[in-house]
Amino acid sequence: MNGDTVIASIHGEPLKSLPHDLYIPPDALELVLDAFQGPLDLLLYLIRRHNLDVLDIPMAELTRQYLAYIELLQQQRLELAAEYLLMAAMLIEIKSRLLLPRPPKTADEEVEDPRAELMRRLQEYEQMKLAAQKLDEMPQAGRDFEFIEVKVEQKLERLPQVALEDLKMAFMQLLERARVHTHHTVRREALSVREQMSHILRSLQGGGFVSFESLFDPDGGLPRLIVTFVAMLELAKEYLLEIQQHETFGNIYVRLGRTAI
Amino acid sequence: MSDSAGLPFELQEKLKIILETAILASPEPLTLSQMNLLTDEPISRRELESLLFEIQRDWQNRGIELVEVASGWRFRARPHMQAYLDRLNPQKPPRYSRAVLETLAIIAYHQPVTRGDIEEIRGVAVSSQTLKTLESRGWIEVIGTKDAPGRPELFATTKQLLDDLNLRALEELPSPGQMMLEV
Amino acid sequence: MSDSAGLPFELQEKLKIILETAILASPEPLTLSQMNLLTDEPISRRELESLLFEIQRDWQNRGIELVEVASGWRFRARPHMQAYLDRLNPQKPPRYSRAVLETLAIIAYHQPVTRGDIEEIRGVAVSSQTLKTLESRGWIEVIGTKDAPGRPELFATTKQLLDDLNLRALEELPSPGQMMLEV
Repeated sequence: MNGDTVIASIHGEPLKSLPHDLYIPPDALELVLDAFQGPLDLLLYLIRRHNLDVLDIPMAELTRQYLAYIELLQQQRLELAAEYLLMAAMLIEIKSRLLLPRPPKTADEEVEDPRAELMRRLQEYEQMKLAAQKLDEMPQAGRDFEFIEVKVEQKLERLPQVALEDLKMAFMQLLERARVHTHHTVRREALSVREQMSHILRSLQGGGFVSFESLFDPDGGLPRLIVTFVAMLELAKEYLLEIQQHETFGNIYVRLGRTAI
Repeated sequence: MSDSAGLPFELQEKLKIILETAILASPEPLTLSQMNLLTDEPISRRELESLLFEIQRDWQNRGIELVEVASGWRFRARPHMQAYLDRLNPQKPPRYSRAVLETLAIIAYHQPVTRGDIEEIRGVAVSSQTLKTLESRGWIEVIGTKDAPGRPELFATTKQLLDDLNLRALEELPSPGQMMLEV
Repeated sequence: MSDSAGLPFELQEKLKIILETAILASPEPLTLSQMNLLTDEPISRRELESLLFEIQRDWQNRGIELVEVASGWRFRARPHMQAYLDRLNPQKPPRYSRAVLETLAIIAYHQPVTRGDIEEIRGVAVSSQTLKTLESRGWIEVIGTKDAPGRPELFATTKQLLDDLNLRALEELPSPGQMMLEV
């Protein structure tokens, strides 16, 4: 291998030769660059890479490979998180405990495997690592599908509603005030006459003459006829109506008073 | 007849589904040129519009409609659905001022009345805005002028008011005599 | 057979249109109790669900579908339409980093957890940025503090996460137990 060829660049530092005596295939460097999620992730990588059994880890082998990586990373002056060094110490500790002679087993006491805690953690981490991948593979709103939201037209102007109660209250307040100002009396006109007055004025809006009879609604019953007649008289009194009869017993015509047009 | 009849039926149906989905999923109105990105083969503007008209027809009896607005095509809730949508998002309904309500009450109970009549009963001036509010709501109207100096306009209430109050006739307004007893 | 068969056909059709419109127009999933506000007469939960199933059927060959998620019912574009929608909006949202995804997985499967719990499982420190990313997406939230020194905050996932993954409940997440066997 040509020592001058840059084979990789780690954090901007050119890497010109592969370190010797490492069980690291050249492509593993890319993974180093890719940055592991932490020492557990690195250990899992080594275990999977070399078909080691996560439930029966050969500690000597794993420790050697792990330390080799750490050494490589340190040679490249990569800033190592303290967790990596802590893990290295832990691996060495487990390895050395395995080398020590085991105390004789007692009948009711299981001797704990020094690797047990590490294996539990590796399993737990791997489980979450896979869970993360599965979560990422699940269809996700905004990335893999869109939610539908149909715009509602800019809100129609909301009009205030008036209830009968509101009108009644407003009028009651007026009556109250009227009672206080005794010089001013609010009389209630016969409503139906008032309404009929408005009705007649409205039906004369055209301005022309209308026959007297046509203003009456015979189907409305006698009270209605009387109310209409009274309303007409009331309007005539206020010069809002002009009533004409050209001959005795002739047709009577009605139109808006000239002032009411 | 539809102009998109030129396209094979299968393709038409497929394009309609894609267009409908894209317009529904788009937060902004979709332009015809954006829609052109959705078809694998280029299709003419006429064919595109004809597909849109067909989608419009498909939705014609639904609560949502496809409309063309200045910046493209979009779906929107039909205005008459607003009442239902409001139930999900109840807002405090706006209210009329006391001046508006009292003016309306006076016109209802004393019609036909002039502005002067209203002012006399209320004891304060009636602003033009108050009358305009009631007029534009369709609740009062001018039905003539009074034979008096200045020929003041006469106001009366409309059938619209009765409809909106759910009354058949003005007689059904609560009588103020009764109200006095309740006071 | 449909359970809403109990309702008169006319009413069924009217309610379906109102429900469809309201769900389409709602920015958030609609709950059954919100839907109850939309009917003038109260209808049973079974009738309501049966109407929703019918709407689901009406849409079965279209590009959008009615789905039930954790916080209610909503429409979504079917995932196979995404390829078309992406043509209109080629900017894909960035994928989350492994740190973010692993943190999310730990919170989802071990909730409620403290930051310390997450760090123990991952074997490395969890950056504040990672948690902030998930919080601002609305996928995790602090639901309390642990009764331990320093009273660390307890994190849990939100309904929003389930909604965004088109799930109704946490149980619908792939089981981590199954994953154990694969190890």
